Amino acid sequence: MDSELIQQIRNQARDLLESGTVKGVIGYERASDGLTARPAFAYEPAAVERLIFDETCTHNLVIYLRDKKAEKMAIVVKPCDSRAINLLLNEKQIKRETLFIIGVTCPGVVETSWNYKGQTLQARCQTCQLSKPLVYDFLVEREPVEWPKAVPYLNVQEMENKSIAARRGFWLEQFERCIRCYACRQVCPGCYCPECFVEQLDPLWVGIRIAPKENELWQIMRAFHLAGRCIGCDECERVCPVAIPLSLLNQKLEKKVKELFDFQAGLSPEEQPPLATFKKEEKLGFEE
Amino acid sequence: MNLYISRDDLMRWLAQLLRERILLAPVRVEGLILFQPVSKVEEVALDFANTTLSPKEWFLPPTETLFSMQRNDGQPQLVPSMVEKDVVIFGLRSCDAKGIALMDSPFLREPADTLYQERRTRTSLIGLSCRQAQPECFCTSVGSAPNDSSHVDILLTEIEDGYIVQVITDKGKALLPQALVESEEALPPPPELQAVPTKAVTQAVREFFNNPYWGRLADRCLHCKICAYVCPTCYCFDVRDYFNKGNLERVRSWDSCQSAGFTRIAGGYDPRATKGARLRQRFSHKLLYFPEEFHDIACVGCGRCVKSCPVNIDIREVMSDLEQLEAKSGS
Amino acid sequence: MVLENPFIPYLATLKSAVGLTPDVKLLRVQLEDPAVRASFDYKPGQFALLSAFGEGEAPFGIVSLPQRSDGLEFAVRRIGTVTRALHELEPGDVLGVRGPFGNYFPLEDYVGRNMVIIGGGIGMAPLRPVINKILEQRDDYGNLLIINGARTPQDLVFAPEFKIWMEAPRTKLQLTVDRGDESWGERVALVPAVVKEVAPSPDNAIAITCGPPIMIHYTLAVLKELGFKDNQIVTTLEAKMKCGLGKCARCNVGDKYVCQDGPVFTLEQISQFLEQP
Amino acid sequence: MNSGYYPKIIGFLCNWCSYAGADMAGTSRMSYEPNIRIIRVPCSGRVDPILLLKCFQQGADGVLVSGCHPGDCHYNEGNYHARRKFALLRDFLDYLGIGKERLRVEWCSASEGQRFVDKVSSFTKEMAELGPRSES
Repeated sequence: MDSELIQQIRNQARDLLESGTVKGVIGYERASDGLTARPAFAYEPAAVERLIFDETCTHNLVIYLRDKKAEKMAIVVKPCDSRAINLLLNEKQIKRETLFIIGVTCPGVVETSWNYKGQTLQARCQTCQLSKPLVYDFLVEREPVEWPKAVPYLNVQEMENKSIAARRGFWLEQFERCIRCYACRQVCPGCYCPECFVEQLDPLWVGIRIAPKENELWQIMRAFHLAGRCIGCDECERVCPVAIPLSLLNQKLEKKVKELFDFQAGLSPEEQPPLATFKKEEKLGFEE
Repeated sequence: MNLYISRDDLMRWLAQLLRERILLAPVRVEGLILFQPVSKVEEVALDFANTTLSPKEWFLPPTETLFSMQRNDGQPQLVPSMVEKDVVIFGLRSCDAKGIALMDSPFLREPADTLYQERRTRTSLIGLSCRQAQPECFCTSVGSAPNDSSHVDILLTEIEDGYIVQVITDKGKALLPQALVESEEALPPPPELQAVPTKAVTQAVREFFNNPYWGRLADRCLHCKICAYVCPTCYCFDVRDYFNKGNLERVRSWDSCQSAGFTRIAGGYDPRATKGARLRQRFSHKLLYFPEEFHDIACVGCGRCVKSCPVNIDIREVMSDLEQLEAKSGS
Repeated sequence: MVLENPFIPYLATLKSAVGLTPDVKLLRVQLEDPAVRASFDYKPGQFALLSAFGEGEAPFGIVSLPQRSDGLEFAVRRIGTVTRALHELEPGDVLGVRGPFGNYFPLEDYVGRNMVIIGGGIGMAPLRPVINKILEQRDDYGNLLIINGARTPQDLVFAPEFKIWMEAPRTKLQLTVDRGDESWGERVALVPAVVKEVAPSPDNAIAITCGPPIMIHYTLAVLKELGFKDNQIVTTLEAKMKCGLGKCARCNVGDKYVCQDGPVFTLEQISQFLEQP
Repeated sequence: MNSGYYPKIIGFLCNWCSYAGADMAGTSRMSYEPNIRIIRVPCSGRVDPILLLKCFQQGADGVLVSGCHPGDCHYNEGNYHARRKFALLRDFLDYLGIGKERLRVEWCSASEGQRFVDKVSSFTKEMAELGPRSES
């Protein structure tokens, strides 16, 4: 754990709370396993002493902003998480002026779950191109960490190269395991609809059955609603209790969006998302 | 005196059981351990801590048809679903067996939930004592033990090259293979577990029901349903009608008090609209309402929710926080 | 032994469907099995789960009285998917009934008391059998004051019965709406304000109220102001409900199940709930 | 058609062009395979992907979305949006093993009755050759 970095976060958080600049600070604290991190909310200056930052800080805290729209909050943001801030600014879900962003340069996050801290960096970190957050009010300075970058989308290509029957079999098997706990949705910064289509009763799109066909409809639409919006934090896959490789869906769409529209979500708070715009001259493979 | 079965004989016994009935046993799937129907004994995992999902899904399935509507000469008739086959669940941990016993309280009380009751009657439980405790385990703090035999029909305890077999019920006796030898071997001591304070939690939930604690705890809660769906004792459900190839079916599926709109009535009013109130409901049901109604708290210490909560809402921590609140207010 | 699956409703036939307001219909339902019909006994305040096959089930107070009505009556407001399906049924169509469920208004205990009945909108539904029961045994009770409010004059659910209620001995009916029209000659005011204005005496009285949550909230405050004690105020709770059997845990309000412990509670009981409904 | 297999095809047709095109085909007594069930929509841009997936879930073998030629949208840009959406969705369906062929997107104006007939016939033929979806 980098104690100087943590001290910078705590000092900044304390200043913000003491001066009344923000109502609370959203950061990380030690989890009950004494080993990994969990999201933390500090409302009093004394509470900032709980805040930490290390390579187990996997959570994308930006999701919590949707519950805290009424008051100004400070939030600890990794480079990848900052894309979620841009996404939500772009989609007018949060206001920049009610945010104080404590940006951290990131050493990469390791594979982690309760009481488990792995040695290897998460897949998303291995291909991450951001060295510091895209947007911040205060940047926690530290020595930049470099690591060899992996080629992105290798696992997507591997899936693409399988036969259509193999792909079908693979996905049916994955979707069959889904228990519809909706953790993938709840943890997603892009999923903020007040009423999700999957729970809508009128019209009834999916229904309550926890069964292969319904699960498939849910998972396909969940991924597709994030097409051109997914910022690649992979949190959906991390939280899935039945190990469905959800990123493999999201990344496929991300890859295609990049190919077709040269767009990656969350890089700018202004650029029009690809499915909200068009080019008259493009054909996209359809005959005219 | 206890009985003994060698590992090879155990496999032969399981093979025999699976010829006669559905055998559900821990199976490895994509890095998970799940109770699944096995077709060959080789699929059965013997070295596992506990299953990812609890065995409740075989008594209260994620989705089941309660009844369907058929037409006889145009006259509608409601036909209840039936349980087709006898089932043996092998490899049940004591905590999960207690979970089933706890589910019995609401489901078997009058009027009994007939599908649940039928499954319960037709299922035999072969338990497997834990020789090792996991960091998330705390069954001994909530009235069970790694080698608790109270809620299974047969309990196996692994020793060096085989298992000590304790036959608990007549139902268990009926399952036994013939070739079992008596054993002088003493039962190994159960593993030691961490203690979680639970003495005052029921009282504390009542006393601190309106404490800001719940709202603060809910700050980081995602309000997904993982904790409820992996829990051996959570049993909330939803009911809707479906058409299956033109036939009407009334279906029930798992649901959880954590989802938004769980209590929202037609017209939009929701008596439990805040996140804090929803999270409090989870713990008050387990730690206060259930024990008040059925004596025991509705937690068996399996630690699944502890392990799988993506934001580390840890019921052990909640219980000690409550005990601390209680201790502070008492002093 | 064949066990009776408690999720299977009795089959019933819709005998008639009469529009009471633009979005409320009075459904008269007859259970198909004569034996079940004979044994289906219920009291004012109890409810049943109606099945619109193809959509699902929802709870409704039974608005008829067992002795008086040929069949069971339900006042159903079209507000969700099940109620819409129930509204679409035509006489002769099949539906399902499970019940009766829950407790009831202990009218026997109120003998000799002055009765104040306060209902708003579709909240009048569970109060109708109470009023009719009191009128049926008029001598057993003291004065009867009915305060009935709705959004507009067209939304007053039991308008065809107002004449009977008004003309009954020692009975007063006070009507109010949120928005009147040209033909409306009665009050334009919110229910709690009318309660305050009419100011029924709490002496030897019981107040029974039902309506939208916000109306109940303010009505209770007014009743307390008027001197009604918590044990003189009775209400019936609406809750989302799936099984009616105390199993699905959806109608849990604190440690109470609305489907089993309720739906009828005194304010004294409710104020002791951990969680406020 | 081979061995009596009739693929189930759902067609979402834009009210302003393809639906009229289909109508024209009908009134001009042009004949085409009867496998298609037509759903009239106000614009190809209105066709939410969930409608298509719902069709597949309920056992459709193929889904056709037919709208106005790019540039001719009654609402100016509905079909431009549809084009982006379905380009992505088709590729995704392929990835999921459902197959991109099973979602056909065509542009067809009100006067192009023959074009509509040709497209439906070729799509039906293609679906028949592909055979039923294994799980439906």
